Amino acid sequence: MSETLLELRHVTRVFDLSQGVFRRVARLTAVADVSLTVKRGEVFALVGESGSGKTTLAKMLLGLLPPSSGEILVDGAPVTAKDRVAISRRVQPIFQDPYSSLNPRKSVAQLIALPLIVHGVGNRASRRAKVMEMLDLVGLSRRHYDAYPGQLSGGQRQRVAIARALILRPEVVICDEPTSALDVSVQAQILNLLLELKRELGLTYFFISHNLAVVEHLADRVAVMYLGRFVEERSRAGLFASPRHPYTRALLESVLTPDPDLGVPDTRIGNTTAGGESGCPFNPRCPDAIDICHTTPPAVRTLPDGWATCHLIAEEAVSAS
Amino acid sequence: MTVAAPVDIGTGLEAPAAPQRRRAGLLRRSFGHSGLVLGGTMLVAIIAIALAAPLLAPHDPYNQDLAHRLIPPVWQAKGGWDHALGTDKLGRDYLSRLIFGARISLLIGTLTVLISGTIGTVIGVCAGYFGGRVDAVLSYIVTTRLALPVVLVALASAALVGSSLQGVIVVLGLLLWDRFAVVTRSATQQIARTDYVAAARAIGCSTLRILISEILPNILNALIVVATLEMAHAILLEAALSFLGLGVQPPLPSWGLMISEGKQYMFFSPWVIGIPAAALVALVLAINLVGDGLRDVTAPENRG
Amino acid sequence: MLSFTSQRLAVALSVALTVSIVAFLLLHLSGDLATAIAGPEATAAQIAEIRHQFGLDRPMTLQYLDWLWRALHFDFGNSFYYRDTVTSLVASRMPVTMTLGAISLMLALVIAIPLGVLAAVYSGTIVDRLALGFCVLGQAVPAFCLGLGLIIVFAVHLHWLPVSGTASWKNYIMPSVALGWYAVPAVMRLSRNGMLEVLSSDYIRTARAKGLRPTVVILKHALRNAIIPVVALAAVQFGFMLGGSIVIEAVFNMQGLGYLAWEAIARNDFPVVQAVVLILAVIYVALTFLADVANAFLDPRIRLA
Amino acid sequence: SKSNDTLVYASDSEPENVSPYHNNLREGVIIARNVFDNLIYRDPATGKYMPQLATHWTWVDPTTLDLTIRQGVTFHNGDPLTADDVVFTLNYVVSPDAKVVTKQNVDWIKSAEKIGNDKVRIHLVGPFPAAIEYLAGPIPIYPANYFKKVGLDGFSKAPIGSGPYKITAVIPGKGVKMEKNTHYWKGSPLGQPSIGKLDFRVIPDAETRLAELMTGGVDWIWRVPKDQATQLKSAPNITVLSAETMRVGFLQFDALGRTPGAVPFKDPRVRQAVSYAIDRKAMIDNLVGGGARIMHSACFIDQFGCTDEGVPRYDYNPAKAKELLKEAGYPNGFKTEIYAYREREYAEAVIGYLRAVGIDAHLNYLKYAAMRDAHRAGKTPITFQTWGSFSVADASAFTGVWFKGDADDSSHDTEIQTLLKEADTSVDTDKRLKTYQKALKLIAEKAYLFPLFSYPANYAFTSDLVFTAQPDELPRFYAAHWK
Amino acid sequence: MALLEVDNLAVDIPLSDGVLHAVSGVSFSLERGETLAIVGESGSGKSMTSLALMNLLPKRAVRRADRLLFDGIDLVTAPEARMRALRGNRMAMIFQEPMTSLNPSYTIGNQLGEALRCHRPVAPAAARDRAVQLLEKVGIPAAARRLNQYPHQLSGGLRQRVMIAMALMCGPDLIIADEPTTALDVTIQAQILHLLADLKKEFGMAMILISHDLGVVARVADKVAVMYAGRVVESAGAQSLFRSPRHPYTRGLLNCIPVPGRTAPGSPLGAIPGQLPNLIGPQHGCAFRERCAFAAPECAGDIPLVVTEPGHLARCVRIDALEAAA
Ligand SMILES: Nc1ncnc2c1ncn2[C@@H]1O[C@H](COP(=O)(O)OP(=O)(O)OP(=O)(O)O)[C@@H](O)[C@H]1O
Ligand SMILES: Nc1ncnc2c1ncn2[C@@H]1O[C@H](COP(=O)(O)OP(=O)(O)OP(=O)(O)O)[C@@H](O)[C@H]1O
Ligand SMILES: [Mg+2]
Ligand SMILES: [Mg+2]
Repeated sequence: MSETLLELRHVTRVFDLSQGVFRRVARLTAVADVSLTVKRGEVFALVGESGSGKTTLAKMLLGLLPPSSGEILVDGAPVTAKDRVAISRRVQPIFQDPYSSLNPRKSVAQLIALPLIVHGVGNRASRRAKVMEMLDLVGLSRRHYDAYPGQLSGGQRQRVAIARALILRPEVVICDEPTSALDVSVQAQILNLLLELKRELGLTYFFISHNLAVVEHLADRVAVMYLGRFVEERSRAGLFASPRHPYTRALLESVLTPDPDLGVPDTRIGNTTAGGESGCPFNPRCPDAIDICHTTPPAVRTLPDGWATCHLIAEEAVSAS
Repeated sequence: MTVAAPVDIGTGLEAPAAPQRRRAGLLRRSFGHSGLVLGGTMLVAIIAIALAAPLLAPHDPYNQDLAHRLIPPVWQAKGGWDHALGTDKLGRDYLSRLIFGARISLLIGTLTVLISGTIGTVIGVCAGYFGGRVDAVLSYIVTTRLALPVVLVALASAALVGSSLQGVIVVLGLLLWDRFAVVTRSATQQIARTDYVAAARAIGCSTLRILISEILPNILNALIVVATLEMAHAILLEAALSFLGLGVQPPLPSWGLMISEGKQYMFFSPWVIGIPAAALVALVLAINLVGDGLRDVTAPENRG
Repeated sequence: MLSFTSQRLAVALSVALTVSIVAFLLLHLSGDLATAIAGPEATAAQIAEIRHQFGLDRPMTLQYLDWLWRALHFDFGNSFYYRDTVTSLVASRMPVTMTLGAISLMLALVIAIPLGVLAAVYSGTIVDRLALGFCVLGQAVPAFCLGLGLIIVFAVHLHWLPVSGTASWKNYIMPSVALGWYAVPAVMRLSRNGMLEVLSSDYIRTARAKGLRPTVVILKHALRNAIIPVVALAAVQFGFMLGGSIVIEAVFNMQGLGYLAWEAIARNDFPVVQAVVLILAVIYVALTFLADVANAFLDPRIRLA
Repeated sequence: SKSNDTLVYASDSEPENVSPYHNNLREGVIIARNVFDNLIYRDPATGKYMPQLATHWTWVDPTTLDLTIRQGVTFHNGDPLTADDVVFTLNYVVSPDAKVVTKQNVDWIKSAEKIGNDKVRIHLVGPFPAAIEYLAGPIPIYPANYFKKVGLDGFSKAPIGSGPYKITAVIPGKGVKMEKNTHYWKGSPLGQPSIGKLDFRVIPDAETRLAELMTGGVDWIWRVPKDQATQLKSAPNITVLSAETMRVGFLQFDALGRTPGAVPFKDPRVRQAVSYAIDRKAMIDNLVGGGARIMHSACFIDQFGCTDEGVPRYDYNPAKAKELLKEAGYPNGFKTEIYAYREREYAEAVIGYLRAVGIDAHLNYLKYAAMRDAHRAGKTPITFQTWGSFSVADASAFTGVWFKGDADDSSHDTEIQTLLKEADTSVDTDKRLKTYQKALKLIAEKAYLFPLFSYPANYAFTSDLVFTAQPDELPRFYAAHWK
Repeated sequence: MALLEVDNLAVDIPLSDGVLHAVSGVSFSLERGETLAIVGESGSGKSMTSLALMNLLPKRAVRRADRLLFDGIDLVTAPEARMRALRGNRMAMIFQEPMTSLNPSYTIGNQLGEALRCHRPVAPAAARDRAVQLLEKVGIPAAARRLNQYPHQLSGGLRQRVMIAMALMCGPDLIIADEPTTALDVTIQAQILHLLADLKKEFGMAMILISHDLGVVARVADKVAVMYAGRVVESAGAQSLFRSPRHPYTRGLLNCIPVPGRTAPGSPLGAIPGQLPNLIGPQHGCAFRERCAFAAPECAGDIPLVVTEPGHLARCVRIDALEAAA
């Protein structure tokens, strides 16, 4: 169970922020030079602040956005945006907001059966059987077969979305913040379901979240993203035990466990991203920034269970841990 | 503990009763909306009259009788029941002309909206969905269209192609698509950003399929509202063109034409212009009420 | 702001250019120009002579460029009907239409904006319903019916106002009402909806939570934001009014642009039609451009973007 | 109004150019008669020709006319009117540069020359007995020096004549203002003007005109539709006058069959059928109103040379019409188009009658210029025309336009053309009358043109005004006065 | 005397299908300097409660209360003018949406100054000084320059700080913060909460903090009220509540969230099946009984508030059964 299923090689995505035909084009690098590998059967989690490029990355994995440069490989074979149909059989998404990810004009049955119809799988009867099977699998009652999304609660909707994502039996499911729009009680149901399905169907998850507690609960490997770059990529245990990048540390400190004895932590990081044009992108907020951080981008420091990019990680420390 | 037990999910009080409740809600809201009820009733009545015109009209609307011209309507001293609304300047039965006129006016409204709706929706949906350059080009076409003064261009085109019922419909159809385009564009933009469109793409749906089965159904409400309002607009424009002498040609009894012909008598026999004007106002009012009502009833803030 | 302005300007210019092509084609679709210019009794030789003299035997694009060049210098050629230049005809008719449009717009705004604001502030009440009812009725009554009705009541029966012409300011009252009437529903609805939207926005809740007086909340915080789309609409409406004043000018016998165009159409005097179409379109384009810039000025999100 | 001694009169159209030779509108003719003098005057009451600017005229031979020009007449700017002005005017209008709008009015003139201090000789292109009538009509005299100085453009903005009224302002799109010429020459057959100012206003919309009259905004309107005229009679302070005019309404068929809709009209039986299908009497009684007469010939009955004796008549007979259609091979009728430019209800009534015999005619209602263009291009199967003969009381002013092979002739019958040419140019009065009759008979037999009726004119004006109407459709404001 | 006393507060919203009981029978009191946190899932009536205190409820909502005393002032009967004088002055509010809660058309300075000047007769310059001082206090560097900026030129975190500064302009006695950090990133959230805690201490204000995040609540609150379906189902000191939750709903909630160190990675989380009941129409008995594993027939009857230990109240008739099972 360690073969590579998904691989990204130096993927960059740049957006042209033009607001009209004649306006000078501004550019925004949403994802910068990201490389990663996801192994079959693992849960690869991606955390990072809002706007750091997580969704953009997910869209590229889904073939919805072509990368500006770099390569995406599924099962070792490079894919392009033209292979959207082919990718869609192997990679499927679950989105953050179950309220906007289901077409309100379609019944549950139509929604779940759509991938079968699009790919021409089965006939009417077999599709119906398959939809029923999926309903059972995600824990929806067969009563909901003809219901419309408007009649379902958030948790039920997210189940429909999961059923739709799984009906073609994909290998990878890209979960883009699948529970952050939901109440904690519903979140628990969905997380349990995802874990259960992974076990039963042998799925691989690419799991995006900014909730570190959830990530710690779910993930095998974790990557931390900041302003379009990966700053640290580690095994779960390693990352949570000894975060190496200052941003990762701040993130971990910001996790608020329901513990009334502890106060509110002071993460000591700044709140502005301005001024980080040169050197390490995190330097404007970094509490520990030293001179070199303002001039030179940090190189990748390899760690036993992954890597991080920070000038402050001394080589000795690497070897020590 | 395992995955949450299926039976527990959806034991919420709401789910089972929901489908009927929701639909009933829309109907109830519709019937509770006085404007919609009033407009709808008027509109249905006018449509029924138009459809059943040959059955309802007491006389042939084209039959002239110069000896009995300008008979006043029944409520005036010299009126009589044979011509309940009197006769026009050529002695044609006014009621019959009014009834047949409903057909022409509705026909103009409907066909114009069909043409302009198709053009506008295609442009708007494409601009909204594809965005970027496509949007820039299409928006620019829309702006160009908006820059051309409708009445003037309609008049000029009518003068070029000759004024006739078909001509008026085609000219108006080719001119009135702007609102469709603007509305569908912004609606499509909103929908194109939703996750369900992204999901459909991730599933592997073709662009055409997404446009037709994901986007179109969701902008239908907006389209219907625009269509009703645009229909009223078209009917009024036809009346204005007729008034300016380049609309439907006689002896076809369009209401706009009847008004413009009745203008001659406005000082001494105001009923000649008053009757078709009242009919036109009623029709346009009905359509507007229905359009407004639909907008209110389907507006998201009013949904259950 | 500067790039915003120049971008809008570029769009405006290209739209104006397209419209000029449409206007040019309008003239050339109306039949053989040489025959039209030569008049009905001309011989084939005379027509050919005129065709050459006016350069009508040159390629279309060349003719277009030439026409455009002259149009840029306000030279639209001669009217087929009047022995006069189109430019002087148009110039003499323009003030009437502009005055009419401006007064109508003022009237419409003065009525519609307060009405819209009231309807929004008292939304769901009888005030709101009356305002909306008024609106729907406004949309249903054709402008010419209203115009004729006004004439019958105020001129013929009451003798308060003159029937037609442009002799004094009194002549503008009824036409302005009839023309402005058309814009009231749109402006009112927009200010009502804008106001409703703004009133339910988070920053209005913030303003109220500060303890501000309702009048301050409405007039300072709400109106300014609600009015932004109205500014754009007002410009657009002004353009529409100029284009739509044909009917009103015809009813009230006002010698304006629309009237000129109408008569020109009836007489196949297409150089005039062409010029009026182009001028109205350019005015519209210019207005929307100004509205965009004004909007950007009102809305710091655009101004400082 | 009387109070400010200004007669405001309104009409629907404005002449594209006030220079009388450069428009063919009735409004232009009215202005011309008030502002310019002609060489000869025709008394509308008696039809007699009287001296005006020419004190005397003699035919030297059928193509040469000598005139003596009156001394002591001045133009509005004070210049004396001399034989030079007459010679200049006549030579100018026949020159191609002048681009005179209605060519028939002048194209009989070859040239003019001064043969003495006050003597002018006109050379004709050919014999043209109606010359005197034309000189008494559409040929006003221009001031040579002034015209040469300002050119046509200047002249059309500030025209100068010698007539009872002088123009003070020409406002395109609005109208023309005139003032009494206080130095108008004594002894003019027109008499001296009485009303101080004339204000011609263009008000295209009939109802607006009516409303203006009712509110006192204007003092005089015409072309009031019959129904309104009848009802206006009951209005206080307004006088309504109805009078017959020389204008004749008629249907013209495209006997050449140049468009698909016109093909049936190649068959004379179809044209006759149409003629039988229309009840002119009912139209006159109900639609057209007092003063109108049914016409049977292709001219106005009181014109010289016009007669309906021996001319076949088509009295209302729908059965006969159907029969003829059947004979012609159209038992179920056919579809066609009818073009019209005024009195839409007359055209509609015609359509109604055609419908009754199975002919489905679609109406195209256009402005005159547009309709004329379509007609001349051969696109009009049936044209509902009217013709006022420029108030020229000679049949040639009618038939010449419609049957002599010119642009408006849609039959191109050479036999008729020959007859008319003969009639127009013959100096023998009797022969003229006979030949016209022959031609008119032929026209009616072949039903190229179906005359409907003469038009009445309905004038409505403030009761303060004393105004008499004449059949030539030329309101003479110089002869009007306040009560 | 407590700064704020709320007794039996109810908010009803008449809808076309019936009356929606958004809040019913909510009671609590708050001392100066104290922080009360209100938790509960979406739609449980948290915002309605806070808006009811400020009298900023939506137009059609109806507020009822046995007692609503703020510093001795009866808010139920206070006329609108009186309420206006309190709002923003002695009781201020911070809203959830920092992106949309500032008027886009006016500068920060204008909006901050206005908050002060509508309650105090101060010169514009003085208001400006106060604004600068507070902006610096909430951690905005180069505050003077910021005053001339428009909201859209600030990031979400900065805007939320501006909102906090605005609430502080008049030095209120009570601050109501309705989900002040929900829209923000976790690192920013930590900063803002830290700031609020510091400021509260410094100015001696009382605070009502509304959140659905148990982590946030646990870290900030002195007292906690757990709301479910418009009612307070449990209220206690923070320590007591998180140590020994009494109500089955509170327990369920605490079990739902993965807590590092306490829940094993990959293990199933506790879940509360079902969903929030419909709040429209008459409400009887315990609203949670449909989802409660311990539900018994008596849960359909009236549920009294039970004092389980001093200061710890729970609205449940099955506490004993619950304790027994644990
Ligand atoms: N289509 C697009 N055009 C232009 N910019 C875009 C586009 N999509 C995303 N961006 C920009 O790219 C950056 C990364 O966006 P992305 O949505 O990937 O972030 P994210 O990490 O998913 O954030 P969140 O947690 O808020 O979902 C943002 O600055 C965003 O504004
Ligand atoms: N304007 C309104 N009209 C009708 N119902 C409303 C309105 N506002 C809120 N509600 C209803 O009142 C109940 C309580 O809403 P409230 O906003 O107080 O919940 P909340 O606990 O703040 O939820 P959230 O965490 O989502 O903010 C909900 O059922 C909600 O649907
Ligand atoms: Mg995202
Ligand atoms: Mg809330």
